[in-house]
Amino acid sequence: MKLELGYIDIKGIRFDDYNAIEDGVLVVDPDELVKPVLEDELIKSAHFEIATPGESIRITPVKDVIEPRVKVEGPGEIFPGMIAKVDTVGSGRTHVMRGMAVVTAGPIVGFQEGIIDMTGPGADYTPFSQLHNLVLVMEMEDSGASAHEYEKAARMAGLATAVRVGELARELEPDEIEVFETPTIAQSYSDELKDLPRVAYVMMLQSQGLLHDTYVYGVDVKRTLTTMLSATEVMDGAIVSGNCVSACDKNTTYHHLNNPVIQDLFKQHGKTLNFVGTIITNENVYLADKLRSSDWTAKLAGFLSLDAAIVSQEGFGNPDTDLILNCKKLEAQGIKTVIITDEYAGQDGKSQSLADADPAADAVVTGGNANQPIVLPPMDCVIGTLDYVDKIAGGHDGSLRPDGSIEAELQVITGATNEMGFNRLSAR
Amino acid sequence: MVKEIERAGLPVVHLCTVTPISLTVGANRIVPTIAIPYPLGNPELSPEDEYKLRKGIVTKALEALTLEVEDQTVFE
Amino acid sequence: MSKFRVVHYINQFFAQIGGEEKADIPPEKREGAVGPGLAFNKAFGDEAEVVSTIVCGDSWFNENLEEAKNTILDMIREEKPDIFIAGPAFNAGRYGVACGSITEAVKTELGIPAVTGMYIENPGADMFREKVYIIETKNSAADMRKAAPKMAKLALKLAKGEEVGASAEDDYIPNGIRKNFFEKKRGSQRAVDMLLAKINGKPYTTEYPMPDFDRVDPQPAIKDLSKVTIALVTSGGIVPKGNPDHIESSSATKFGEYDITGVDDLTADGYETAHGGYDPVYANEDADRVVPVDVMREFEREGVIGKLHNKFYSTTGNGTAVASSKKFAEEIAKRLIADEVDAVLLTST
Amino acid sequence: MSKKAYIVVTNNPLVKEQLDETVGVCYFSEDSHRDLLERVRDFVHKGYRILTHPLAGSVKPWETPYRSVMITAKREEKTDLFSLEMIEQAIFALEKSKARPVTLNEKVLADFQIVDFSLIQSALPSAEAHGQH
Repeated sequence: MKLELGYIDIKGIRFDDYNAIEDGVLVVDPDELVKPVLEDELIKSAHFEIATPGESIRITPVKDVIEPRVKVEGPGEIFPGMIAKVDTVGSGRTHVMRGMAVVTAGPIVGFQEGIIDMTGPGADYTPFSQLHNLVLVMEMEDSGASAHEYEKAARMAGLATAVRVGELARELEPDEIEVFETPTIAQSYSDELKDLPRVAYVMMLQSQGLLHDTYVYGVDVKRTLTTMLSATEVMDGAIVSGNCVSACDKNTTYHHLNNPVIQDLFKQHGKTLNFVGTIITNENVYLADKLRSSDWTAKLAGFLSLDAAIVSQEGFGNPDTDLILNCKKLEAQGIKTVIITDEYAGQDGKSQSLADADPAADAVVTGGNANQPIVLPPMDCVIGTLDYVDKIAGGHDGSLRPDGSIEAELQVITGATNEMGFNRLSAR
Repeated sequence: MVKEIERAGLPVVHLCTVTPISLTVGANRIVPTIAIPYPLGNPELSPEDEYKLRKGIVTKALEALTLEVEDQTVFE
Repeated sequence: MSKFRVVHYINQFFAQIGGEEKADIPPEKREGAVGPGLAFNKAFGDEAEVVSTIVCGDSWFNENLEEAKNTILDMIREEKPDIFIAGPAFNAGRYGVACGSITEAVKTELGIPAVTGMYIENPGADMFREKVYIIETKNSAADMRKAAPKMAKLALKLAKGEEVGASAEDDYIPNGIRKNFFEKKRGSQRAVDMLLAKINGKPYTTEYPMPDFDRVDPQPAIKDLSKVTIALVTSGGIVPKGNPDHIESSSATKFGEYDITGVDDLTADGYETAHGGYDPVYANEDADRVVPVDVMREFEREGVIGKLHNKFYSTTGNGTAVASSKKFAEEIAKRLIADEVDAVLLTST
Repeated sequence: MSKKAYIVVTNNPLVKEQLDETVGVCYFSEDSHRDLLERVRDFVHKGYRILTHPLAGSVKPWETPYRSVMITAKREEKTDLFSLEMIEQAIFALEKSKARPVTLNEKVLADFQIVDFSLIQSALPSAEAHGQH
């Protein structure tokens, strides 16, 4: 499959009474944009705010981060099976509003988490401090609906908003165009590619239940077997996050759209390696599912006649088991494997970092120790609410000090220890 | 623990229920036992039978001490 | 600002006194920098200066460990240094152990910032990496030019009270404490680089080494059981009733040594388990289910074994979390050997 | 109690309320998160196998008081090593972080119950499909 990404650089966002992109500045009419969000009867109130890099702003609790994109050529639309109808995406041309994101904020449950600081020490740890953020703040109706329904309402509101914003880029001339082409099996044996080592990317997706779900073409991943897709499908929103827990190492929808492993494998494709495929597998609660899914990972890797693979993880704790199982079974077939994870080594860095281990995992990239303590100074402006800071992962009673500063662990920060290798943070 | 004592120069027999763990911790002479909460007993047996069971396992462990091993060995 | 005062420790070889034939010289102190000290003075620039150098033969140090440490500590104390550096020892084993020992002693007993350096495979590296900062060097003295600035940089950081970075940043041998830092490339790029190295059989370093699974060679068999003393050791937490030593219920920080002279049977009245890692009912009913004193006494009476050692040792360690027990296992082994025990039955729950 | 091949060990009242009629539930209302894991470990020692990961979910174990673990209904002769390692690692993981919210209001507790219930619920279709375990 061949996909062209046309990047429209966004250098700022401002509110007005019309919608447009003018000289790289996104202009939106917040009242108009919020209307469809409010049509969902579960959403009591919603409004937009703007957060610019360097401003003294704290966004919390963050649910998802989404990059606006629009399909201008080729089958399907962005977020198939979720916002658009089901249709195979990943070919043709897609416009990307680079440098900005739609961020959804607001509580779904009482222990909601996720902080994005736009300046200060916390900003160094989240990639989203570098983006112009259009923040959709939502409050849920106290209607007795289930947490599942609230999560879905918030998820869909964010995705729909991103799609509406993305539409504004349809007719624009991109600042830069990048082309990605994935080979078929036959093409992967072409003269240019056949002598290069065959490499695949194994992407593990969180799939355990409420606030821990991922959707592929609208399908809840926990009910699927390990499967394959084209890396370009991911760029068109085939994978969507329904994940609200573990701010530091959940993969937001933004991470999926801009999957760094896929980007970096493409850079080497045809040069030092032959990027032959992307395998997606789940992280279920039920142990037999874990065994089966990792068996299938190894089996598909075998079908692809791989020489090597990179495995990325999502989340904390039991996915360590999936990660080690995947790695062990790939290595057992002689497939050279590198895994990407993060660590929970305690505040003092002395605890064992992972919940599982195996000598086969001899090539590990780490996104850092999520337990590292951090003090986030007060910000002039809070988008969302600080009500949940004492209750979020890595916070504790008294985390929120009277002056508005927060004493917590790195795990509170959205995307801080990402396990796709999105960041430069590491640990030794 | 087994490893450090053996490293210091004493032969060690590790009596343990979950032998794969014993293998990972590096024991060289391993004798499997009954259950984690009662490795050398079985509360469901009469005191006499339980003692006999224990004696059997300890005998096996002592025998293991008298046998040369080159590698990690489980004396089933 | 005045310069930091540095004391430097080196062996007879680097002091150019001689090689192995001079390894037995006792410690002596010389004014100013000697040998590699010059490289350090250069690396310290105008921030610090080697004010004196202590030279000691490697054999003398290792054969007179306590005396050597005390004598050298006294020499260092007199100089009132702000910084202590030892070596680097590169791949010299006894020199590495000496550097590690004296660096640790200076750090803990004098409270002075102290740094040493050595090759990763130097036995001193494994012994002291978790206790002191050891700059990683190559395996030969040719690396001095690169090693000295690294050691000087870290020593200055410590002297100024600045925060030490992760091992990869400040070039010390990983000390078991995970520390965050920002790499030059993002994680996915590092993963691709590592994968290419792995595919092509080139060296690469994992960012998180798995807990290590090393092995010990088996000890030879016992020829004649009837002539030997056998000790019982357990990680099942069996203790005299009331747990007099307060052994913790899991990941114990200590072990118990219990005299069983004249004890034929571990009864419910006298013994119990401190172990929190399993259902304690059965061990409390009859501790012989964990530590088989009753059976061993019978074998002793019958002459099957020479003797049951009159002490048993107990601690609590959960099956998989064994790392912490290493230290006291070494101590138990030391005592058993001192008591002329010949073999051990170790029971785990 | 049902005749299913699995049972759920829990300290979560919502799990008891929701599953008790269809699934065997061993409910321990007084257990802390750690107590519950230790209880599961005792089951493992006695020969029951764990069917769901005891660290289910990314809600950190040091935050939520609730935990539900599915185990086999039938006891086997031998201790299952896979289960044992998993439960010990889970207990170990509990101690990693000092971050520990102590004031949990009713709303937060209810939400923690819902998430824990949802996690165990996600295992039910697999457990049902599996049959005899």
